[in-house]
Amino acid sequence: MADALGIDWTTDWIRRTAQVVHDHRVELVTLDREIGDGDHGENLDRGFTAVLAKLDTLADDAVPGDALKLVATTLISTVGGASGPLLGTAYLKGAAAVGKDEQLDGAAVVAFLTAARDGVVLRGKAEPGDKTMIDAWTPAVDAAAAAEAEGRSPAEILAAAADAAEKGAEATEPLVARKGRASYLGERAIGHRDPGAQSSSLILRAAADSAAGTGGAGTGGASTGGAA
Amino acid sequence: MADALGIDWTTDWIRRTAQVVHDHRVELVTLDREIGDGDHGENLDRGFTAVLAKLDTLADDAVPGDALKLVATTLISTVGGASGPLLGTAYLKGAAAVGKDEQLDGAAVVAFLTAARDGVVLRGKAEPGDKTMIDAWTPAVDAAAAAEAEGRSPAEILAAAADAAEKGAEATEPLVARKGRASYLGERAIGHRDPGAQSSSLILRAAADSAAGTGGAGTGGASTGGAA
Amino acid sequence: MKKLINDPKNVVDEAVVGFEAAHGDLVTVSHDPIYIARKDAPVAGKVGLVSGGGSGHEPLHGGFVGFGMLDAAVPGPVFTSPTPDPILAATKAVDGGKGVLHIVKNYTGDVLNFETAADLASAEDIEVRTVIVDDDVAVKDSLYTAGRRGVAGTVLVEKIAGAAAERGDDLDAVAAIATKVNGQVRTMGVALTPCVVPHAGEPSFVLADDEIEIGIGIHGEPGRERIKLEPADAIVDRLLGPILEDLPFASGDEVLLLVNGMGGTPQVELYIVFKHAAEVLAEKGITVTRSLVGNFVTSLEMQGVSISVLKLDEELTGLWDAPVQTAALRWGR
Amino acid sequence: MKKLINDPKNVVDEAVVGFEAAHGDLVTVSHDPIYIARKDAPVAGKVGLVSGGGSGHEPLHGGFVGFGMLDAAVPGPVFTSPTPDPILAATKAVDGGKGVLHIVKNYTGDVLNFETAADLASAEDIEVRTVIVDDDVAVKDSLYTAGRRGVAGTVLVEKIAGAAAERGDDLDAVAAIATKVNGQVRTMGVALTPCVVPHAGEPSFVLADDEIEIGIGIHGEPGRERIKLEPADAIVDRLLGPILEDLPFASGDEVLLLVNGMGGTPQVELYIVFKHAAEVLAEKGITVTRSLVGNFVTSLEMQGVSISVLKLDEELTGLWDAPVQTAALRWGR
Ligand SMILES: Nc1ncnc2c1ncn2[C@@H]1O[C@H](COP(=O)(O)OP(=O)(O)O)[C@@H](O)[C@H]1O
Ligand SMILES: Nc1ncnc2c1ncn2[C@@H]1O[C@H](COP(=O)(O)OP(=O)(O)O)[C@@H](O)[C@H]1O
Ligand SMILES: [Mg+2]
Ligand SMILES: [Mg+2]
Ligand SMILES: [Mg+2]
Ligand SMILES: [Mg+2]
Repeated sequence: MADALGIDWTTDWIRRTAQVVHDHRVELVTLDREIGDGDHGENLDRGFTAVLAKLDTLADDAVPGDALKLVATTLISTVGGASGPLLGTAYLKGAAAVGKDEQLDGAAVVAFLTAARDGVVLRGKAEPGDKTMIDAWTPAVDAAAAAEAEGRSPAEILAAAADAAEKGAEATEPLVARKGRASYLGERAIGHRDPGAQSSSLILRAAADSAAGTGGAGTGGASTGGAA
Repeated sequence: MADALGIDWTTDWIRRTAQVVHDHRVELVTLDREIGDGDHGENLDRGFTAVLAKLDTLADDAVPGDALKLVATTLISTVGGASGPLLGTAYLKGAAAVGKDEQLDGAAVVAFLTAARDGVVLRGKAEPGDKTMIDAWTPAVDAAAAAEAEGRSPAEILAAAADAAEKGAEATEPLVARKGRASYLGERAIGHRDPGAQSSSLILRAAADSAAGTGGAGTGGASTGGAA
Repeated sequence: MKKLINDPKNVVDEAVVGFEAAHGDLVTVSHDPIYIARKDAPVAGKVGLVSGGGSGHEPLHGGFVGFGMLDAAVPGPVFTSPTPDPILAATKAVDGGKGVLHIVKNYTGDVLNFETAADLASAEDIEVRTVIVDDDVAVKDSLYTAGRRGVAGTVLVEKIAGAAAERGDDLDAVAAIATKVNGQVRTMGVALTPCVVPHAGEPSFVLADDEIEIGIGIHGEPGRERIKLEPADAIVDRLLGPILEDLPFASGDEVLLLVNGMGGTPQVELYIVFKHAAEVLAEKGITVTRSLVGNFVTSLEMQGVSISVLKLDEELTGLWDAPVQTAALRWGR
Repeated sequence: MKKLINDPKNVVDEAVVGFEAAHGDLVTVSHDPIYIARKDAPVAGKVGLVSGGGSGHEPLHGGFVGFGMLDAAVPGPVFTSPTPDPILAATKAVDGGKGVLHIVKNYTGDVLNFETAADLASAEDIEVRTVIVDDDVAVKDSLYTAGRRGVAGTVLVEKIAGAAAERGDDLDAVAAIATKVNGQVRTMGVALTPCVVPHAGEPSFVLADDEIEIGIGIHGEPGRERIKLEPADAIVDRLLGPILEDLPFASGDEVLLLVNGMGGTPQVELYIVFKHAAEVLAEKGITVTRSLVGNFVTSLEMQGVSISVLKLDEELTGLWDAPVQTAALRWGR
């Protein structure tokens, strides 16, 4: 399975995410100031900076699930706020879904995204349309599943997910929030994009970009094995 | 002594002062905000409003000294701040200087002004040039004494005092303050007029205006007697 | 942004060092992870009380650590919930063998992080109960919101539950008292000016020169309505109305009245508010038997106030009066 | 101007009614003339302590009335000294036959009005001593100024002299203790933002967005210099330098460190200031053995802080630790 995603993709995704979150720190803070408490960019920047610092603690034979679990525990222990446990749980459940696989094929990518989304729902109990990060994750999962059903590559699946997440984040703008701090705003949340949906869409775009760059022909030292 | 000033002049002066202080409340507050604590207009307005309210407690046979003493005790008990005890003492000592005189001639007016000024110095220990109300009172006393020496009428003496007080207040602008709150400003007080000097000049102008209106030909029921 | 800080990133770390230097007689401070514990923690045989949440609400919670109140406080970054790690560490540090009560303000972040910490503590065989404080009547408690927020009533929950723990109540009993206080206290606040989160550097929200926000949350979240500035008495009426209707409070009730400054409000204003609130309660036949006025649950430099009314009974009054010795609340010792 | 008030003219009257409603267990309030007296005043056989001054500095002075501290506080209009009448009335109300100490901050208005009241009290055969507090090192104490101002050190004078009176010291001894405290405490403050006097309706002074005023007085009077905003540690250095030089404090000294908020300063910032101040003192071999952090002598909603250092000895430390029971300072009972 030449186009499966291995540990290189995972670590590249993590590094890319850290960079993207850092670059969009002010944007996310601004979005959160509009309908929340103005710390979302700061929270994620702190979290992914911590993840980066721990990346070299990964064993040489680490698989994607190991790296994703590292992200999970690090986010949980450094981000705080609502997004820390929620995103942390997403990575935790996602990591569990891909288990010890060394290479993630399309089905594994969809399983990862689905488990991640379900983790957020489990902890946060938000439904689609509540104006939360779920509104990025759910369309992403759906689009990924559709792409996988069409036999697309993992990189294409992630690109489809990222496209859908972006639209989903955008689509939070006209909504009234029913979870998180923005729910206190009532009608006044209308016209503002949910910061968590926006950051999730950035994270998924980073995943797709990393796949486009590092996925494909089994590049990188770690992508040697690979089941299914 | 046809042009001496009686109780009518005194009560008119008091009423006029209350009006003038009220009209200049904001101006005095502003001056005090620039180099003090922004309450001088408020303080004097409160004080003279209280004096007005007590004016009818004056006995029918009250003499100028009685009315001036009423101003003194009322200012002391209602103004607070620095200006309350200082101006209160001015009226108190001034009232003592004119004693039970029913009509104040030129010499009595000068005695009043001198005692008033001395009262302020006694309490506040300021010297001319310290950028305080003394800088209005001292030139006023000097000008009054000079006018009296030239044989001017009480109304003319007060007009001379008011003119000098106005100039004195204006002349506080380039000074560094050495007493009161403005002394904390050092060089930064330069360019601002002292609020207490300004209010004293307004009070003395009111005295002159009242004398011009009510002094002269022994008008008014109370101006019947009159020594010297 | 004008603040007496060195670096926005170090605000909490440095403040905690200062707190330790100032109150070393009352507390011990752990710096990594950050929590503030009662000097004599763990107190053997006593239920431990842990609270926490984002910083910027001082004296909440660190100022309430000590005899008769909290055993530990876990300050997160400004306006951001702490993560599970320090909550777990604090929970372990104050467990005296009788279990630990988590007192958590109802914000998604706080609830989720304390939840994770409680799971981890349970895994280490520490019994944990959690009481969620949600006293803010400004927010409708419906399926369509994250539920009512925990605001100034928290200090009353912490004081009274702390007294119950101090007298020897077991974990269930302390949790029951905390739940009871939360059930009997109602709060609503108003903001006159916004606050500035250090790392954001700009006001959390914008109010025109003549606007105020009725029903503000303690992070500057908006509430019921934005209106033109009114006289203090009218504002008090707007805050007390929903409070009194909600429980509902009734003639004959004895209450504790808390007038809480948001951080930047001059104290004279708090007493002007207290005056009218007490008058309104008196008119309704409600007697203020205990009162508290000051900055207890703040929002940085925000100007504004919240009013809390707690329905008292003999037990709650006795627990309120019990000795307390913390940096911000102290009597009886 | 955004304030929780009804009418600028009634600010003090209404606040005092609220204060009475909130603290009726500790104080009795006279409304005409206005003063706040200890509930059990006059305490027979005890020297009475009276302080006062313009309002807007709360909790000073009303918040310090009670057991072990002041017998009465006389609040004037905002930032304006009270007149002699209420000072005289308060003095008479708390005279327990052992005379009364007037504690007066060194402002011309306060000094003159207390002076007149003391004269009138003497005329009524009450023995009065006056101690002028002038702890502010920002102002040069020379013939060319009204002298140093009385600022946050006042709360230390009131607490320690109050304890001396409570233990039974006579008038001369209480006055001597108060004078000693004033002689051993030095203070300097900084303002980040101005305050707005209610009846003025506009800021007392103007600071640019990046400017601070070093050496500010408690009515917003300017101090030594206006500079660009600096990190907290640098500001603390600027405040502590003149304080430590002035007494001078020396290695081996034991001190009380007071970090006082000006009214609108978030508490985290006060602790950041405390941290560095304590560090600087430690470097110089000066040991902080007692500390106080919070809003004690404020300037309405001004953001800023003052640092006070009081040189302690065994007697002062003991008097500081003695029980006190007031609205704003309480321990030991
Ligand atoms: N119950 C929930 N379920 C899913 N997402 C949520 C929930 N509550 C909040 N969020 C997400 O968290 C984001 C806010 O995260 P962040 O600002 O980091 O935390 P906090 O609100 O504690 O400050 C929101 O924009 C929203 O997307
Ligand atoms: N020692 C003094 N001697 C004479 N006048 C003084 C003295 N101190 C202050 N003043 C006058 O008092 C004025 C301020 O009065 P006011 O604002 O009412 O009192 P406060 O300064 O207490 O607020 C000053 O402008 C000055 O003219
Ligand atoms: Mg947020
Ligand atoms: Mg003034
Ligand atoms: Mg947050
Ligand atoms: Mg004044």
